[in-house]
Amino acid sequence: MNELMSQAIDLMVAGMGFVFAFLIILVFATLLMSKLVLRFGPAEPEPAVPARKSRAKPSAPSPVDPDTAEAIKKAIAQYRSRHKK
Amino acid sequence: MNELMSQAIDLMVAGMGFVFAFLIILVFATLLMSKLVLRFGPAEPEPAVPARKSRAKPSAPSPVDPDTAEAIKKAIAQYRSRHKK
Amino acid sequence: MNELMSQAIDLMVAGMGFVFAFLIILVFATLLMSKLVLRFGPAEPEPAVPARKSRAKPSAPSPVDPDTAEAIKKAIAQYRSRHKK
Amino acid sequence: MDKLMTLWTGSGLFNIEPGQVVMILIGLGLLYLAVRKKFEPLLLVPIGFGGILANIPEAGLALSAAENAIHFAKPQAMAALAGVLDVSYQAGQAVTPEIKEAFKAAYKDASYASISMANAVAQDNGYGNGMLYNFYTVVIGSTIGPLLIFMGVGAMTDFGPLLANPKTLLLGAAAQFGIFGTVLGAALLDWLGILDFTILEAAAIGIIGGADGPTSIYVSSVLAPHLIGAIAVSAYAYMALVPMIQPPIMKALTSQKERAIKMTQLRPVTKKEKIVFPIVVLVAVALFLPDAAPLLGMFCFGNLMRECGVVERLSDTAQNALINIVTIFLGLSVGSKLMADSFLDGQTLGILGLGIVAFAVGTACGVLMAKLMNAFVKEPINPLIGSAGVSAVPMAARVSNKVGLEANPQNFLLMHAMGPNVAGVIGSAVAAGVMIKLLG
Amino acid sequence: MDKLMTLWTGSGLFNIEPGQVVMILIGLGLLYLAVRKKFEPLLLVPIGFGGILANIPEAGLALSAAENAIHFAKPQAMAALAGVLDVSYQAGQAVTPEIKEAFKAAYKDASYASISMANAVAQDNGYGNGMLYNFYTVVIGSTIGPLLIFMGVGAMTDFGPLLANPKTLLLGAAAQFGIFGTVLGAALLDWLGILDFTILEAAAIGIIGGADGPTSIYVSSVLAPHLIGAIAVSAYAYMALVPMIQPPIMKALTSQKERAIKMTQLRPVTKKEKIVFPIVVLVAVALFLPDAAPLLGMFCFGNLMRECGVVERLSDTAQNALINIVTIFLGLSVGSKLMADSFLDGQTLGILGLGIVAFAVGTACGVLMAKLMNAFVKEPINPLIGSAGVSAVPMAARVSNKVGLEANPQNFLLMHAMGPNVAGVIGSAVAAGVMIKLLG
Amino acid sequence: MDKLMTLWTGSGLFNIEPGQVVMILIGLGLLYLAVRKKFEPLLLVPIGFGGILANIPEAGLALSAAENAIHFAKPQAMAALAGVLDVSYQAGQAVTPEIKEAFKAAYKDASYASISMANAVAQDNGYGNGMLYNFYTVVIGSTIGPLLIFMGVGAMTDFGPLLANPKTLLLGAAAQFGIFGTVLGAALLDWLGILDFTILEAAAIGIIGGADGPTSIYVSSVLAPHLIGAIAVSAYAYMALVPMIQPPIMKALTSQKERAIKMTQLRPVTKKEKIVFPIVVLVAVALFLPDAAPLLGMFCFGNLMRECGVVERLSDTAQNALINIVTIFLGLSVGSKLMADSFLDGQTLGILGLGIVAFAVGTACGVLMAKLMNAFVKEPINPLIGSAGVSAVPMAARVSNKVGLEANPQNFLLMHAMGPNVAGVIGSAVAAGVMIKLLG
Ligand code: NA
Ligand code: NA
Ligand code: NA
Repeated sequence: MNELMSQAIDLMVAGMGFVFAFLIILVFATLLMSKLVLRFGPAEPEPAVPARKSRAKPSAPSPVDPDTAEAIKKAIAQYRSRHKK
Repeated sequence: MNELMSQAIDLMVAGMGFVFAFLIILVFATLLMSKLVLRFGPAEPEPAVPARKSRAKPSAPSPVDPDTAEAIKKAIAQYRSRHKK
Repeated sequence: MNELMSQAIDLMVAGMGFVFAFLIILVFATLLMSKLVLRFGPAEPEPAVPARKSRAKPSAPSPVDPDTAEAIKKAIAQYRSRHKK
Repeated sequence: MDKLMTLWTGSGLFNIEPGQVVMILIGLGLLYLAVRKKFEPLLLVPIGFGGILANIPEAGLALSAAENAIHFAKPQAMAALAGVLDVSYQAGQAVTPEIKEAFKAAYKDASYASISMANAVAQDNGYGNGMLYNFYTVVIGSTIGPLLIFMGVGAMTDFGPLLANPKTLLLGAAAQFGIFGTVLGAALLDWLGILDFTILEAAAIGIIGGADGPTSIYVSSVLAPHLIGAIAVSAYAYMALVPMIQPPIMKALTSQKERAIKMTQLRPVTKKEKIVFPIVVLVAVALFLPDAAPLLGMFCFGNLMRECGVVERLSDTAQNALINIVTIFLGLSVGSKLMADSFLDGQTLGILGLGIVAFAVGTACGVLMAKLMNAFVKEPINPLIGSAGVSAVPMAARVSNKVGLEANPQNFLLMHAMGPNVAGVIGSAVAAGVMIKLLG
Repeated sequence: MDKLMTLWTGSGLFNIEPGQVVMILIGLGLLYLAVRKKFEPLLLVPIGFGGILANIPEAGLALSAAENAIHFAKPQAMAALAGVLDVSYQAGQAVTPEIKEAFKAAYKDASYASISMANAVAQDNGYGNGMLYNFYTVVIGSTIGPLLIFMGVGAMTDFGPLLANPKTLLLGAAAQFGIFGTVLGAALLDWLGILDFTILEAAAIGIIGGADGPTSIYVSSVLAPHLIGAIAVSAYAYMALVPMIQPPIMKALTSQKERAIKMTQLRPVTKKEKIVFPIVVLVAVALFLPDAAPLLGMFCFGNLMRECGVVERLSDTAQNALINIVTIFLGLSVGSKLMADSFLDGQTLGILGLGIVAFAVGTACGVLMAKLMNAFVKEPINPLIGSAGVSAVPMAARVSNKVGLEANPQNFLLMHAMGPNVAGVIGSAVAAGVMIKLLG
Repeated sequence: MDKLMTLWTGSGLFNIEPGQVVMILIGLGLLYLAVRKKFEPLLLVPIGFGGILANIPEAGLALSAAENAIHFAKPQAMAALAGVLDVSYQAGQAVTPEIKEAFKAAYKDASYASISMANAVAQDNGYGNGMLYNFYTVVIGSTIGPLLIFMGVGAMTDFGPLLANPKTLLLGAAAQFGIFGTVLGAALLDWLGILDFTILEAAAIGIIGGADGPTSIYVSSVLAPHLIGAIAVSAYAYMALVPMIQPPIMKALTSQKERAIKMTQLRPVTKKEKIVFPIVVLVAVALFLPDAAPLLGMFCFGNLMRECGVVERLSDTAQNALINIVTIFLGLSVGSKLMADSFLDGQTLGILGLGIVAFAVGTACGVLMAKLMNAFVKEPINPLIGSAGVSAVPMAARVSNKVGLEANPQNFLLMHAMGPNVAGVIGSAVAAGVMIKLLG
């Protein structure tokens, strides 16, 4: 086995060991944090807040959907023709 | 009185003197400017333009307020049910 | 004729020659490209997509034009007054 | 095994120093104030977070490449640096704490050319500039960050109320006593032997009394960069505390009757006046105080973009994308100066103490100036709007309004107080220019 | 008292020079044109404002640290600079105007390494780079600013009309005679002894005829940076004047019958053609004119982002936040070159005079080319769309449309004119590449 | 005539080398994949386009000023460079290919100070840094680009599902076997004599297994900058291929019954937990792995801005304008490393081959870890969510969901898979920190 191979094995052992150690610590830290927050925090629930999920910016705000818009246009036209503005 | 103290007093005298001098000049310059602008400018009033006041960007443009939107939806629904599109 | 003059004439001859040569090549390349794309591309037409034309950002999205908006407001008012929400 | 040892001896837990623990706690405290108490969160969130990052042991995020090399003190790198920084050190010699200190001191005093050479040498040896060090250099070291913020603030400022009543500019002048009074206070502490300050430090601390974030950062980056962390934190914290600091002072200095004075409605201001005003200010700066040109120039530029009506897209960008981007980097950069060795110091306590004095003096002088002006003008001024002259836009103006409403529920002072409020911004930028001219 | 004296002797009023007064008035004039007359306000507002800032006496906003040190001429700093710049000056020697000039000349001719060393020395002596100098270095000195604007313009450009009728590319070629004709004009002025120009200066002036802002700034920053202020102002001013400059020329060169020619409607262009077109242009540039690669590469990149449909968020940013940010800094940077000593000069008048010639020649050649093409093609071309080949997007195309409507109220030329209009952008970028290749 | 000759001998067609043709075709291929196949277009469009630009002959867009001077090899410039780079070359001596190679080699090995001096000398001789070289230096050389992307990703990440079920962090840990397994794979190829790698190169290649774009770019910019092009292309391409790579592995390692496991609905998570979580991560990083501080620090900062609710405008900017701007420049910068001489190489094929191994190993280990955990926990975990531990947010989570639905049409795994998915981001950043600590 050449040197690179042994370096790679060393790196794997140290690396995976550390990654697991770190994330296991993080599991416990997170559980502890949640427990503390839920115990001492004021009882504000607000779980139903729909978090923005996607990475992408909603490209067009479009507050009125096309169907609706079209229908509105027709309604307006009717309305105007009736009222002879 | 040590040197820093006398430097600080000097700085205060020069500084406040200058700040007042500058802002007094600015008062007169502004009054003059307003007079000139109001005399020579065309008589466009437009005072009622509501200036954007806050430092924060209006987070949602919302061209149609929620009440209206809801009412529209209902109106559209009625319209559609009548026209059987 | 001094040296600058002859340099300028040289530059004009080379420059305009090259500009025309380049753009003539581009004319033929574009015609060829269009022919290839239209022959081999799937027959998706989508010509009617209204391309954004101006260099300027449309300052206000305004999905509903002011006239329409006003008419809507009136319609809504009527609707509400009828339904006594 | 060897590698795990490297990881352990390189970990934060193994290397952390008490000062870093304290600073990380301070950073967490700033985040708490920003998030829970809404203390100027736009700046204090990045500052607090940057402060934590700067104090992560061994990460060296706020250090230059050369400083990182000195910290790790490998003999080869030290030997290479010794030549550049003119420290007597032979390759192979053991690196004692004294030698490290000698390197640090030499780096601190080195010329620009030597510093850039030392950093190049450190990079050849595998060290890099910390992320926050780079942010600081680009954003604050070049002074560009505070100036761009000021441009954005200009683009958000409506000078209408000031133009309707230009004499309120004088209230913005009077409140600047807070700045120079604080310089005097610092000198006093020095004279009494309590703390040591140079005149540059005293002036930089005084600018807290300007109650304007970017101005404070700009002035301290020019006059006393090592204090920038404490000064910025102090300025933003007290700006957030304006609703608590000002009312007692305002009430103590005014009678109920004065507080109840109703002011006549402001005249409408034309668009054209608003367009010309930033140019008038610019010309005045050009003629009388060129040293205020960067700050007030950018402020007026932003305001002109806002009002002129033909460059809306630039104005929008200055008020949104650009100012937000700069704010993120500016905050992190300021946070990078919250390192234990420069922050945990008597001076910082002095700065925090003097900062509140600055706000109090500025508030008081603004109110007193308004009372003084009432002796000369026909239409009476409600002295409560004087306190808005400290800046702290728009908080101070809201405080004036609130205290006014308490005295008289029909008394709406908000728009009247906006005049001195924005005048305070101009006033403290002028004071900044004076201090830079006389000391810079 | 002493300090007030310092303030007075350091004030603008005490130090102002006549040239600075004139330049500040010119800056105000540009702002007037931009705001009231809507002359390309997106660029002329920042340029005009930057011009005023650059001419504030003693502020040195457009000067480097070393230039500021030379301006203030303190003996200690001068002694330090003397070594770097190789000027014979002893510490303590009086600084006469001649010595100052010698320093300035030495700085102007210094190598990159010496300039950077001189600035480091000046910083050690307490001087800093002016804000506008930093902007210029980063945005224009690196050529990045105009390139990013070009990317944004690419992201805003619809090549549909050009793709529907590719032979209109030739109109965009012909209109570039405006560029090279102007070079000839500058050479003529030089030959007649009226003004002195080098070939680099003549070429940079010629690019005004390209009627494209970023291309003008890019070329002049490469070939003749000292003329960038006058060239950019001239280019943007005449672009704004296109509706006045072009119609008389267009009418003089065409008959009523020609102007009334109705063109057949353009064929629909598929999305796929629009996606492939920027790549075709890029490959053509790669094969034939690598020196146009920065300009046209960024332009095509912007256009590809626009058309490909899968990177909408990048395209949006390129068209909005990014181009706006760059426009602000680019405008201020160009303004920094409106300093009295380089702008108030016969050359500037020559540039303004030659600029209008450039537009006129370009317009005429575009129209004549269209008439020439009519001798060869079956479907007649309305020669009015030839004038749109100068670029000045979309103003020139609108002018074609307007003049066409005057001749025939049913004649809508706008979309037909958009083809040569965007072809003119490509054409002038190619011409820019040729000039940089042959002279740069 | 002379000038037309200059244009011809300077054209791409005259100078193009076979490698450049191949690389331009590869660039076009990347654009095709990005636009038609929607392979991570936000990065691959700029990378592909940058790759084409970098290979335009004679344009030198990806070269420094000194590299451009060496390419054009004019005797005067070479003589000036010879002194700086310590190459034996006399002014006037003919520039043979060997001498050019000697200059290139000397430049490659030069110290930072020499490189900066060589570039200054080249600029004095009229050469400039290529546009893409500048982008690379600022955006990647300084490591700022990937860090800002990571900040933006943090601001877009919802840790809710992870907080509801923190043990899924372990799935994110297991999947990092993909990283270290690939390092081993590279070592194996080296041992077998198929390809040569150093440990730095092997580690940089391994990070592809992290399935996270900015982390890959960051690590390879630190450990093996010459491989950054191949590594980034490989990482993004395989991320796009996740829906094809993962399902067969997932199905091979699980039974139908396991795939049909329904998981209980996640508990609601409070806003406060979401605010505190990034701070918990930051403190853990500070205590245990300072070398991950830049990456995870910026990630946590972005996430804190998102969740804290008081800096919405900063969070919006981090998620939109800022990340988009950085993405454009980052992509072009990565593309600048797709130059023929470094990319067309056996190593690149090795990187592409190892990359897919990395994804496969990571996927497998994630699934196996989930099965292992099922031996210890009460509430069973559907092993399909283990594969999401590789990162590739949100694609890998969607794959878990889709494969789950195939096994049981009522089985919605998306939210459950988001936990390991974001855990994978943290896991690979930790792995990156370890590798930089041990090798950097
Ligand atoms: Na103030
Ligand atoms: Na043109
Ligand atoms: Na990962």
